[in-house]
Amino acid sequence: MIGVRKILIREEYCMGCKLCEINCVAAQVGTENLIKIFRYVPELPEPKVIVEEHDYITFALQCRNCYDASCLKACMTGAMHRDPRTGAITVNEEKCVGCWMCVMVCPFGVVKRNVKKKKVASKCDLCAERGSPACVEGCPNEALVLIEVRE
Amino acid sequence: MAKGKIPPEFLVERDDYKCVRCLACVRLCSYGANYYDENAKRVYTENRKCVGCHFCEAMCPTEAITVMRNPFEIKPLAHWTSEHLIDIMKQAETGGVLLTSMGNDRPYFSYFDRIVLNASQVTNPSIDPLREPMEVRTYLGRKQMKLDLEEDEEGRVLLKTEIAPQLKLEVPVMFSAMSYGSISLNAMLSLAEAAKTVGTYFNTGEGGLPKELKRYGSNMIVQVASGRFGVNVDYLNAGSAVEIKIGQGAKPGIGGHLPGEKVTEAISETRMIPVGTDALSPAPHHDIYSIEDLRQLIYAIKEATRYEKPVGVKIAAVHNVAPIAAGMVRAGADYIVIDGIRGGTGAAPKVTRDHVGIPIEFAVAVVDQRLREEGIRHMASVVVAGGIRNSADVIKAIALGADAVYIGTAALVALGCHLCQRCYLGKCNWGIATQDPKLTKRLNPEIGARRLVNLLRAWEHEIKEILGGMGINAIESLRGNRDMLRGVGLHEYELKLLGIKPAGEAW
Amino acid sequence: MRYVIVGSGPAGLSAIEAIREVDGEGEVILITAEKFVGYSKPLITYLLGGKVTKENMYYRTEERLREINVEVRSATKVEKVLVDERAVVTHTGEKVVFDKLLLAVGGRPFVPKIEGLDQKEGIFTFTTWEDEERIEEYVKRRGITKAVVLGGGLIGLKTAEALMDLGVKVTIVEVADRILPVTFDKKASEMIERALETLGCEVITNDTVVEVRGRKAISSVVLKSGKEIPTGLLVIAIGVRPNVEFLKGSGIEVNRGILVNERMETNVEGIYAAGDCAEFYDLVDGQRKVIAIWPVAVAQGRVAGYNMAGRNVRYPGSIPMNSVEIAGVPTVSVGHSNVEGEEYEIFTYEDGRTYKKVVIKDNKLVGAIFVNDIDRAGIYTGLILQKLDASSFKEKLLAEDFGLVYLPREFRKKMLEGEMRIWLE
Amino acid sequence: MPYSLSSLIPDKHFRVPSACGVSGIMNTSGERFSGEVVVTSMSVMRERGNGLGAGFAAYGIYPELKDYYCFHMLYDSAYAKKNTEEYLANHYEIVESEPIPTRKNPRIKEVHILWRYFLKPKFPETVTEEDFVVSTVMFINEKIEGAFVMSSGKNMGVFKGVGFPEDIGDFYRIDEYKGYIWTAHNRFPTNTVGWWGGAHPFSILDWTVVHNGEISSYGVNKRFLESYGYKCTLMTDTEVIAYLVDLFMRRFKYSPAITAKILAAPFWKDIDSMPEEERLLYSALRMNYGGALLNGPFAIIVANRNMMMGLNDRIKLRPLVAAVKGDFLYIASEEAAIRIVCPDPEIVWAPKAGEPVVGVLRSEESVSLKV
Amino acid sequence: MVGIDAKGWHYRELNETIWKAVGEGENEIIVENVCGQRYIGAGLKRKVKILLNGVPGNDLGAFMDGPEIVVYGNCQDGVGNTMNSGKIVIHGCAGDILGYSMRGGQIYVKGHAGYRVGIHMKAYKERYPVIVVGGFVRDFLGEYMAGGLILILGLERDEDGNVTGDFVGTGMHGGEIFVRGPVEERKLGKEVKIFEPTIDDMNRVTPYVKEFCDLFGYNFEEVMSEKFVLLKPYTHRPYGRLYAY
Repeated sequence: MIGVRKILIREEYCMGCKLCEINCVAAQVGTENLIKIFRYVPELPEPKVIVEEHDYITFALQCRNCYDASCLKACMTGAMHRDPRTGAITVNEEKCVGCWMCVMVCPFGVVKRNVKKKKVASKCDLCAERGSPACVEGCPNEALVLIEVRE
Repeated sequence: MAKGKIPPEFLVERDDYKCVRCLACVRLCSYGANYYDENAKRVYTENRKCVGCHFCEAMCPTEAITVMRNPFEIKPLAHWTSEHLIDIMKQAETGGVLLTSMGNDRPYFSYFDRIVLNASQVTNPSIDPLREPMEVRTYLGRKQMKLDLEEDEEGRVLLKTEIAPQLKLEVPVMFSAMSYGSISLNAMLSLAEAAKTVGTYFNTGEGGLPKELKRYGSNMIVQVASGRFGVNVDYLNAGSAVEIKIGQGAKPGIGGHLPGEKVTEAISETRMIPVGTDALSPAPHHDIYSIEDLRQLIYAIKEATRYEKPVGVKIAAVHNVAPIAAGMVRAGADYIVIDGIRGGTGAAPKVTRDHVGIPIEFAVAVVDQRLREEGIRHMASVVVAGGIRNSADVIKAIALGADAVYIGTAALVALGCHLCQRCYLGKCNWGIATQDPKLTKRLNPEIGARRLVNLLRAWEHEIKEILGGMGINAIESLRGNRDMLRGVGLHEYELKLLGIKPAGEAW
Repeated sequence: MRYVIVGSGPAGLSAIEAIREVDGEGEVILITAEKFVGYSKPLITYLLGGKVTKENMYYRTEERLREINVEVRSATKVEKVLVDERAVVTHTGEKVVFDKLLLAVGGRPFVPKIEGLDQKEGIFTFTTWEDEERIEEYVKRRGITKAVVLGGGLIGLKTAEALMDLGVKVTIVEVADRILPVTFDKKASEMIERALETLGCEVITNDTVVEVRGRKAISSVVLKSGKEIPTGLLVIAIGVRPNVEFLKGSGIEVNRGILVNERMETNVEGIYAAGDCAEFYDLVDGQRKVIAIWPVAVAQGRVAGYNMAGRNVRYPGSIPMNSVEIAGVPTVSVGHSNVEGEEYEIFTYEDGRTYKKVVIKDNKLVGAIFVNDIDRAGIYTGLILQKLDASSFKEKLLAEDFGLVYLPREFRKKMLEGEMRIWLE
Repeated sequence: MPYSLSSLIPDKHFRVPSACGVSGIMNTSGERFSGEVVVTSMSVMRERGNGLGAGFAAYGIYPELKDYYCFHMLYDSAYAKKNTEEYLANHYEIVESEPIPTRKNPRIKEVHILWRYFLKPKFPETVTEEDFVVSTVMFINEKIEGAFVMSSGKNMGVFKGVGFPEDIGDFYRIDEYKGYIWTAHNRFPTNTVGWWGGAHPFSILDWTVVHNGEISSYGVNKRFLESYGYKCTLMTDTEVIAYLVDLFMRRFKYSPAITAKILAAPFWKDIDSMPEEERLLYSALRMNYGGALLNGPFAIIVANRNMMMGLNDRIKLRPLVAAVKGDFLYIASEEAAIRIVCPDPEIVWAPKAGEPVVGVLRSEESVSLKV
Repeated sequence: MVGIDAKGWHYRELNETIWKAVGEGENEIIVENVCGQRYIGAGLKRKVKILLNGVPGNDLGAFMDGPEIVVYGNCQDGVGNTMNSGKIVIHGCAGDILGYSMRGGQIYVKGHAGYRVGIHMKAYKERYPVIVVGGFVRDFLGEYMAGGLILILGLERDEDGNVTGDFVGTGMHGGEIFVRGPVEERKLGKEVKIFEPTIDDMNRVTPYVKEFCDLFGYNFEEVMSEKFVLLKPYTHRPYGRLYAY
């Protein structure tokens, strides 16, 4: 039984501003200063959070870090693993060979292909480096909330 | 004659260097004022569409946006201000009554701002409110001139008099009536949850009771207005008190009108009217044309609620407020609400909002005095509403004679409202005065409740600080204690009406 | 309690991890015929192509197994299961007694009868690391420049790609009318074929190798069509069969694979099977099948492991699926996508670069194919596995912004708030 | 009121906060003793006053005339005296009329005509006798310029003025009176010249109050009392205590204990944790009589012919000590004030905040519910 | 040694006499018939012993810096007000605000004490104020306390059987209060919590208990046999969220 940190998605409060996406990008670049990022980083990474939108329903979606995670089962290289520290499922880019099995099985469709450098699977790791997820921190309406779940 | 365009009221300035093209402002403006030009790869604003709600400014992650008043002035005339000219132009164009929202914004003299408070020095100690007990609990409802006691065989003293039902307020501040329809369910949920957390009350307003609020009954006052929307016996019994609304400060003497297009499925359910029909609140209750009719309604409600709930009556502060208030008390009101000229609203004709009624400071002073003179002050609590902005206003209102205050606008501001005064459009970007599901979800009631609780707790602390400074540790020692007030720069007749001395005069 | 796990593939290893989640005490013995333990078989083509280092071949290490107190016996082949004695017999004749046994022995490459196949160098099957070592050594030693891959399935394609990475000119020979005939439809196969061709690979369909020529080593192959293709290397990759011959007469029921129930238990109590050697139901059509893919092996292994250790867990069934990227063209096929018939409602989208297809039966999504745009393919996999009624959103399935937002609110809520347990019940 | 720096206005015209010393001595069996005792008691608390006011209340001093209301009067002028006497004569039978005996004291500047009357009401039909007397007092104090009623009870009287207690005691010849309850006060008013009427005790009927501290809730208490027909004309916070006590103990017949729980109400948190019936009672008292809550620092001694009660505020901002020896109950601001007249009491204690100390006359029926 | 009879004396007279005696090098001064005289020992800086018979007035030992005062009788309010060092021993009870703002020295009270005992007491550098009360105390014990040690032994309980009153340690932000006997959680100010004293904690207390027992003739073992609780502030910022930016 482990305490797993999770991002709770509350579509009833998501206003679709997509600030989570730009905060995610900023977190990946590694600075909080959006203006600098926008001005000086030549090729911005893709956000690891997806805002889905249809009519008034909007919500931001990122890896759910499932307990019984499909991507963990599908990964044949061991690149996809659970970070024992954060409980987040994380990709070891060294090991990933880009077979896209994880992409194929994630029922949330939140594992993406990153083909900018080496082809690797790319997914939210709850901002393991940063400490707390940038999308959650930046959400103006607490439509994303970090919670700890006891499994 | 040629039509002239009315200049935009606001200018939305965008620092293009800071703009990161996240397009949050474009996505979020319900008035469609902001747009993105693909070719220029830049974000622009159609200033004419901006209402000055500052939502985009608040959401912009890089502070690239500044919403400012258009400094443009048709001509710097003291009497014929731009506002007047623009109003005339609008009316010349449309032939309509000018509609507006929120409270009076004419620069009437604020008496609250001309009253100062007392503090202890030497002759008695001030009290530290953080360390020593400091009580602000307030009970609203009918009190007794004399309590009868009896002694049982063991010699214990028991209460013989039956106590009338009371509302227990842990902080003498309640949330004003704001109906479902005029504000969103999330706004109401914020108020309800905050009221519950702090131990005070919110008011359903005249729009009936959404089922989501039923569980807040012990912190809820249900309102009965002329339209009687959603009123049945379950409704009357759903809250802790029933409030009959005769009038409100923003629009004394006139009724309300929720247009049919705003009567959605959910609103229809709570108002108990078919979807799409206009919801009309007549100016008067058509069963109340005189004071004895009010008595009849009060007692009808008391009967229906088995005398278990206080029944209040709310009126707008008008010239004759003191005798009217006395009449209401004699008619059986357990508490009365006086809503001053600065009271807010979801929609009102501008001419009414800005010109009808009297300031609440006078109203509370004369009502309290009149009730005391008639020896009936104990029979009803007095709740004061209309433009209460901070804890100092609360303290001054209570010292002038109120038992508690209602806040509406202040609560909405805590929820995000920037007083753009466009509630009547139903497109509130802050998710407060709207029923559009795209917009209402912007108000997360958890955040809303938290902010309201913060506000009330902050005010509570401040009230306690002031009480402590005055050397008293219970709010009842402030209530009607006009000795604690002094007027600054007020005329003698004003001081007399307020029942206070000028600053500089000792006890 | 003594658990014996035979086979160190994904089924065997995930079973061990599941057992250890429940039972930290019991004795766990892993017996595997392989020399290397804990490596990932699908990576052998990547290893051959030089896309992965030897260190990265392991997705679990022996060290890790020792840490969780597993006794590993590698290069040990189990030759018999003695059901009555509750023991397995290894190739050395040793008997290993068990309380609970898992057969996760995987599959064996299928080699058809071809004239001249025997006793020639340069002919390989390709399913283990040892195969990879042999092929790599052979290619390098002999300086092979041309190769024939027999079989246009997934392994065949990945082998061909790896050989091309080594600079070998490859010809793929597929007996069917197109490559990847099982899981992909014609359109998708065509697109992948075109991608292969851009890499310089020759693809021959509707044909097969009937003769291997050469003296000591292979020098050419002769196709059924009569065409002769000179080659220094033949890799036979036409498929894998469950490795079940050794169970003959053991009393364990075997069809194509070892028959298991939803707890992954065979007809013999306490003996379980999982992975490529096990036969269970297809979640979509309800037929018994061996679905030899990695995620199924892991899931089945886990289910077996939990049940062996006493936690009652059921496996809902599998669907076929495959993901393959050839020449930078990623493709995904899930479920029953290559089907025809009136009972199927099929939507497709094509724009030259991208191809998408969804197959609906009885208002439920049963299959999907994606070529090039595969980014949210997993949502479709999930929908197939969940058997969700798609009537409210089937028209939107191929919309560019299709996502959870179109799913019924309650279902989405459950997904977002709780989690999807689609591999275990 | 205009404020002139050149001549200080007597505090008659202002509500003057003051800090003080109090002392009360009662013989519960009704045995009378000389006022000298209480003067001595006060003498050790000289530091608590500033010579701007002192006074004594004495019970049992007029046994021969105990059936008549005794009015102790202060007059500014013969004219005021004449007006008052005319008014009294209309409503009362004047049994005795005489100057209050005084003794020359160098430190007392006599500014008033001091007079006492023993009166019998010409009984009006509409109100009780006591209410009638109260209205007389209210009338004189409010309406007759230059006249002030110091006390108006039976078999009791208030003697007060501007000076230190020893001097005022000497001036009024306190040592020559004998009473069974004596309360006394030493005043420290601020900012103004004390005036005689502003000294304590305050009295209505036979209620007297001496008070140390300041009633910060005065504005509320005053308006509360007004709704019960009391006119607070004396501009002093102590006045409201006297009237509150009169209201609750005489008119409502509440016991001293209950009255104490109104004037120094328990905290809500304590009320909330009381058993049901008690909680109902105390909530009701607080809800209904919130305007009677005395807020701010205070220690008071209230007396009437049957009892003496000491009480201090809810968080004990002013001191109060009590002691018992035999039939004697002592209450004072300082223990020394008791020890000086009773060196070896049986018990000495400091009453808890808001907890009354009550002595009841044993020989007579008490006026209210028991403690 | 010098003896003074204070009967009928004003405090100025008495204190002048004491100052004079101290100035003349007297080491022990005995005053008889003390009754209400204020400020005895106030501001005295020399190590001198003053024995008082009777009830001294308010502010006994205020600002005192060194002397030892022993009172045979009760004391009124304000004993040891802002005292710097020295020792006050009361063979009786004490009134309110005992040891107000005391910065050093020791006060021992045999009986009970009133409201706001040890209010604003603070330790400073080598100064370490200590108050030991043998009986109970009233409300607001240790209010605003910032340092030092208060020890309430509860050898005598109040009318309801309590050792302390309400609002214990409200505003307390330093120092320690030890109470022998139970303290109800609901009576604590929001800044303090109840802790179980460790052996080290108890070691700090024992010398003062011992001294108390020696002074007033109690059995040390008996006093120590009952459980003590330790009250300490648990946060230095109980009002962290009180102020808006």
